[in-house]
Amino acid sequence: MIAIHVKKRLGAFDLDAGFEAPPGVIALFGKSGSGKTSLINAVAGLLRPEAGRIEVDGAVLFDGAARIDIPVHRRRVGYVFQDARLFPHMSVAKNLAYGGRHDRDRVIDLLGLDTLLDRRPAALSGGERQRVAIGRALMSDPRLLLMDEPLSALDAERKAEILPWLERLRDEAGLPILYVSHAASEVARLATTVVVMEAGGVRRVGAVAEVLSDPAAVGMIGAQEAGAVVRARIAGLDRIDGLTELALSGGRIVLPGRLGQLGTHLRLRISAQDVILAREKPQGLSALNILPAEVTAVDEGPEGAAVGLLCGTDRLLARVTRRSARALRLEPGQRVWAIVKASAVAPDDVGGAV
Amino acid sequence: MIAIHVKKRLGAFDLDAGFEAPPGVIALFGKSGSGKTSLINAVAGLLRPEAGRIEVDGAVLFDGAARIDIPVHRRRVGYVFQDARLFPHMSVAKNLAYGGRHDRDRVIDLLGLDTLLDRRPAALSGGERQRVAIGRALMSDPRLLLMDEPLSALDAERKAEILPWLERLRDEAGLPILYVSHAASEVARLATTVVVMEAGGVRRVGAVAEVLSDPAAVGMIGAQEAGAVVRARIAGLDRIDGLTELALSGGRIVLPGRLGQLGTHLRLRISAQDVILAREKPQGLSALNILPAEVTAVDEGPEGAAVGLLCGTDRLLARVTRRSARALRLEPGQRVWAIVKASAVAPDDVGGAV
Amino acid sequence: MTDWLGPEEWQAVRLSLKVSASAVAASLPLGLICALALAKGRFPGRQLLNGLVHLPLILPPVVTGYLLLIAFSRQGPLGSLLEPFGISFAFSWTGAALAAAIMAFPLMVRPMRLAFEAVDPGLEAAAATLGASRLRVFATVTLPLALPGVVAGAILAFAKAMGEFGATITFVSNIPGETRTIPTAIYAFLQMPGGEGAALRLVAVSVALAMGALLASEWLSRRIARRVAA
Amino acid sequence: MTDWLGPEEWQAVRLSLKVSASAVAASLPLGLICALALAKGRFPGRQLLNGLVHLPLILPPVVTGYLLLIAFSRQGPLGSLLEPFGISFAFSWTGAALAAAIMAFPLMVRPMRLAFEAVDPGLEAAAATLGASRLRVFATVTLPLALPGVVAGAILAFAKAMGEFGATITFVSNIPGETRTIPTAIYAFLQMPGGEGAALRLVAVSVALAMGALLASEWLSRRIARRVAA
Amino acid sequence: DLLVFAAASLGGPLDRVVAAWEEQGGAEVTVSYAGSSALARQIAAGAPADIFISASAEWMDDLEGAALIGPGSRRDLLGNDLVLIAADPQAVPVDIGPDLDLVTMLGSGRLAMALVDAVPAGQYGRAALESFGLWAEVEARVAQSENVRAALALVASGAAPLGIVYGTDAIEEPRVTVLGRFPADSHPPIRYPAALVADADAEAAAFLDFLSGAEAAAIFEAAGFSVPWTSQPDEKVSP
Ligand SMILES: Nc1ncnc2c1ncn2[C@@H]1O[C@H](COP(=O)(O)OP(=O)(O)OP(=O)(O)O)[C@@H](O)[C@H]1O
Ligand SMILES: Nc1ncnc2c1ncn2[C@@H]1O[C@H](COP(=O)(O)OP(=O)(O)OP(=O)(O)O)[C@@H](O)[C@H]1O
Ligand code: MOO
Ligand SMILES: [Mg+2]
Ligand SMILES: [Mg+2]
Repeated sequence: MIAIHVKKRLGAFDLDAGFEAPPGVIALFGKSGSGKTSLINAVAGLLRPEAGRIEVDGAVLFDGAARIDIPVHRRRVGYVFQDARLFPHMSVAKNLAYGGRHDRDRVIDLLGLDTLLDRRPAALSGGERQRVAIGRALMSDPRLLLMDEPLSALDAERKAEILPWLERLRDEAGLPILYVSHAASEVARLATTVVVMEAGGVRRVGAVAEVLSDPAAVGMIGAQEAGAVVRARIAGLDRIDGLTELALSGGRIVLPGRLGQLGTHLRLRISAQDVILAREKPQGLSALNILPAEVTAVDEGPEGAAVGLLCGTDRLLARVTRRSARALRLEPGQRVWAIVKASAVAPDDVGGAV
Repeated sequence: MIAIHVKKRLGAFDLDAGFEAPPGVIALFGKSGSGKTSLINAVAGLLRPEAGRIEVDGAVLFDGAARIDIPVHRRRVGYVFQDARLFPHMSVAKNLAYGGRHDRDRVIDLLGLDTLLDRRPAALSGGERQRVAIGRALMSDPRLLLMDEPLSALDAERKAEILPWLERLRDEAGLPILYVSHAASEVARLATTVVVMEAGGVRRVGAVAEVLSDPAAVGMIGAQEAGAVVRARIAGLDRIDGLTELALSGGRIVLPGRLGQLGTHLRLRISAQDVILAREKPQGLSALNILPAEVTAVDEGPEGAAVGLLCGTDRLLARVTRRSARALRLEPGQRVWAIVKASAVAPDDVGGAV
Repeated sequence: MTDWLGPEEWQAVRLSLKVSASAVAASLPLGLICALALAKGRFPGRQLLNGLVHLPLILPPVVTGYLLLIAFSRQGPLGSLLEPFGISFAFSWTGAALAAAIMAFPLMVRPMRLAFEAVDPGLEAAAATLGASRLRVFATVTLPLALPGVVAGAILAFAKAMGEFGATITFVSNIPGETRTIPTAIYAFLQMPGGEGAALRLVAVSVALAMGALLASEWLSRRIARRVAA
Repeated sequence: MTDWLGPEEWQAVRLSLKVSASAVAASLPLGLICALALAKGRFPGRQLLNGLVHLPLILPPVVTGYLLLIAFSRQGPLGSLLEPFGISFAFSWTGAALAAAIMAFPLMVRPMRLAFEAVDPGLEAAAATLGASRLRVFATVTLPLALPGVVAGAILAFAKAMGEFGATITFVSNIPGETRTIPTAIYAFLQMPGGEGAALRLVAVSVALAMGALLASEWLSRRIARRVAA
Repeated sequence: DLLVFAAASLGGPLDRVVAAWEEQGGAEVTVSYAGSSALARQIAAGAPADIFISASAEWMDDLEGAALIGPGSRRDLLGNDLVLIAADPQAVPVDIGPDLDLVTMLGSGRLAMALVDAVPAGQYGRAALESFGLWAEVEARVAQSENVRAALALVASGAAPLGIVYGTDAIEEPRVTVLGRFPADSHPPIRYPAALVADADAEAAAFLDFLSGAEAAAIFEAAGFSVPWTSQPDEKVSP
């Protein structure tokens, strides 16, 4: 359990944010300047709140009323800063080992750091620097990981390599992560809980599946980024075509790639733009994934309609034009076919809460 | 015309890159550490090549053989650095005006800087800093803009506001831009030319439409990011539903939002994952955009097949599973229906080369 | 206060302030140039310049004074050079300022140099891409960011100039109203039987003045630092 | 070289090196503490400490020597405190080192302080989040990053110690082999008509030694700076 | 206006003589006090001094050799004597002669003197000790100061138990006890020669004469100086 409540005035900016969340990855989502960095600075102990309480897994890091304020170096938070903050006078190897050598070889391997070990930070590219910073935080064996837009300087391929590892950290090591990101796809893959911030306050808190599949939240998250997250079981593997068949509560879909062991569970992000709706079951499509669903809500915005769907017990989200919404007579209770081109898919373990 | 050829040894890293490109936005694409920053540093004059030649619109900025090396401050390059590099001792207003006051009010308005003008950089958030850095470079009225991952620290909404402005700069002001990005969607929207870098060298150069719609380039660009770029004319506006009807060379499609004036031309990125293929024309779909096309190439990879399509005179790209490819008997010459859920769409002017 | 310091002592106090302030003001441009050259320059003879700048620190002050005396006497190499222009440092307060400036020079240059070295070259590069010439980069980025160090150097030099004695008395003697600064006056008192009381009074004044300067510099640097970093 | 310097002069050279090196080595820990306290500390009396550290720079050296003499004489406040422990600085090379250390102290502290102030607090914060205690942050981040300034301060202090004269001779007098450093020897030669030649030979030795130290410090700082920044 | 370069140890009484001169309507006199060596070098470098009063004959000889002083204007203005002083107020006076057991008296302490090679007071003291054959045994025990006032301070502060200084120095320092006076013949006569600087004018000559006059003599004697010329008035020379 993570419970954070902080009050702090910064110039004209008022940080007054509070939320509670189960362990896992807590995604901090919000516009530039909404107070995300300030909030995790308070958790790290780098910003002293005027009042409030910060508790992580039973350990009280700060309590204004009880005058508890654990010093930074005893908080055991691994912090990946928005600017990498590598020690310029140490080699990459020394930087990595500064906070400890926890899981060293795996971290180096995962982040592709082996050829960089002897270099100084000044001789690294922007992305290389950020990878070293991530490795350094991981190797310090923290009880809480704070990540401030850690992947934005990385290329897609490297991102795709690192995300599963973060997922494993969350699930296997049970490491809680406070994660700032502007990319909903990252959030959807990683987050257990989503915290939406605005102007220093918390505007919305909830489980990732709930927040991301809520048509009313599309405005907050951004139309391009909206999309539901569902849980699926691996029901079949097609070795010849390299496909994985997944069982959702409302039907089966097939995705490219071998996504895991038969019988294990996955988390699946289905972007709202990747869902096409039909009144009649379509035939002969390249998309093999056609699920029956019921419309639960239609939220019309200036650029289209966000449609909430119930598919079995899973909530999905679709974005359609207003013309389509009318043509298909979309309204709550209406039964439709959802055609899915699933894009970002993250293997997730059985234990992982969705 | 921009012609860049540089050779420079940096420790164990060998930069030896060259390309020529028409004016417009040249996107530098490549993995972390491939030499993108080093290359634009050479263009800015911050890194002196051992040999080579750099020419921008007829002005020779560097010529190793002719011993020409224009000093940085006379090159008139606006550089948005990967780290913002704001002057810490100046207010935001002073930072902005440092290089000039070109188009000041519009820049401030566009970037949402008006409330920040009196602040010091230390009191800015990461995204705010980057916005100020962009504004500062724009206001110096450069003849060439260098942007090193300028938008990665920004939230989706702000990105969506800034991209059209950069497009306008490119088109109205004819300002050439060298743009480093990891996001293919940004590249697709902005770029005229795509330069793919790898290990210090240029692996591929070409017009954006050509590189992005080439099935063989999917591996270089990343499966998630691949997608074609086409040119379209606004053929109809639906004020009631907020839709725009676009005429492509191969048919008409409808997109949400009012995208411009009737008769003007747009650039349209159609992500490979947003294209669904069918043998028969589907009926009753929420996706209203169904185009006839001919398969030109099928490039099978481990996780699926990249399918090149010719739709009218436009090249499209689709990603399908290998099973679908077989089920639909996709092979060059085969006629199919392409169902399009266009996502990132950028208004583009008639004059803009695609 | 006027009671316990005689008119001659007040004269020494005023003169010391004038000499020290002039010494710092006059040597500041050269100090900045030297500090900048040492911090950023890559030229042959850099080490020599560095050594030269530090020489007054290493030499016993009396030796420096002696060398100045030889160099600036009417027949001396510099004295004869300057004489046609009517410039003479000999036995005047300007000479005292020259001696103080030279003695304080290394103390002025070191902190400035360190401050210049600490300025992020990335910011200077950014300024250059915005069209700023070298001079403008220096005036608007390098210098302001190094200002705490520059102020520190100037005040340190002022404090040293206020206390300089050996070189001054050797070069321009101890002439009341002209070259008799506080330290030379203290020296004269200490040489006189029973002069300790007067000497201690002047020490107190000297300490008060220099502490005032230091406090002012602290306050200034902190203001500047806040402007620069916060 | 042995021809043109007599055995007594060689003795002075060796002694000067010993005194200056000891002065710097012994005052280094206190210098670091003071610099750190002035750079990062926020405590009452900070300004007072700052003033105290600078005092030797402001006072004419002879006055500092007098004050040391009074403080460390057997009846003096510090002398009587130390006497039971058998510690005495009077007329010994340790006294010369004490005088040199005090005179050089402000020069040691200033550059160190500036260097500590220039260390990015963001890096220190990063070290703390990695579990480093204050002490470890200092030893592994702050100090290494400030090392060019620390070395600069130490070498500057060494150079000053090599040239210190007024306070030393006043405090511990001039005893050949014990407290007769190079500057005292130079002073003695300059007091005698015709002694200039011998004085200048010693000046040359003194300059050579201190320049050597400066060059070494430059080389060292550049090595360190390369380690730190490149 | 007159500029006088005078040895620093003349400070107090010379100021009083100047005051007396100005009271009588003499031209304004400015005195620059410093070490004799520094002053002599400055005069050699062309300092605008009118009169030089040195604490040692050597430096005056030097200037005279270089023809930098007014011919015939040199005179021995003042004399002084050497005393042995002690820090201990209870110390009993001793006989100063070859039997003086300085080593025993010093115990583990040092004998404070001015620089024995360079500063006049130290040179005189060393000559005196040599004349008694004492120098060899005390040489290693001598703490040499930059100037004689610093040697006095060493004794006054208790840092050194004994010291050799001028009689004029001992007079005004209550913390030291005079143990005895060195016989005048144990060292070269202690003289403060004065002279006009080469191109000084008549006004300077007048002041030099005033310095050598009875009124000045009274002031100097009150400060403990001897006035050697009072016994040889005809050696006075006017330019
Ligand atoms: N001074 C240097 N010495 C040695 N190697 C260097 C130096 N500067 C850069 N490099 C190396 O050159 C390569 C290219 O660096 P560059 O910063 O140009 O990459 P990049 O393409 O901008 O990467 P990123 O997307 O991560 O910012 C990197 O591998 C980097 O480690
Ligand atoms: N010291 C300060 N003084 C005044 N305002 C401050 C200070 N520090 C931060 N702010 C303001 O507080 C707000 C929140 O900043 P914060 O860095 O927490 O934002 P953020 O959500 O991390 O934004 P980004 O996504 O751009 O990094 C910003 O508007 C910023 O300008
Ligand atoms: O050390 Mo000095 O002797 O006069 O300044
Ligand atoms: Mg932030
Ligand atoms: Mg880069």
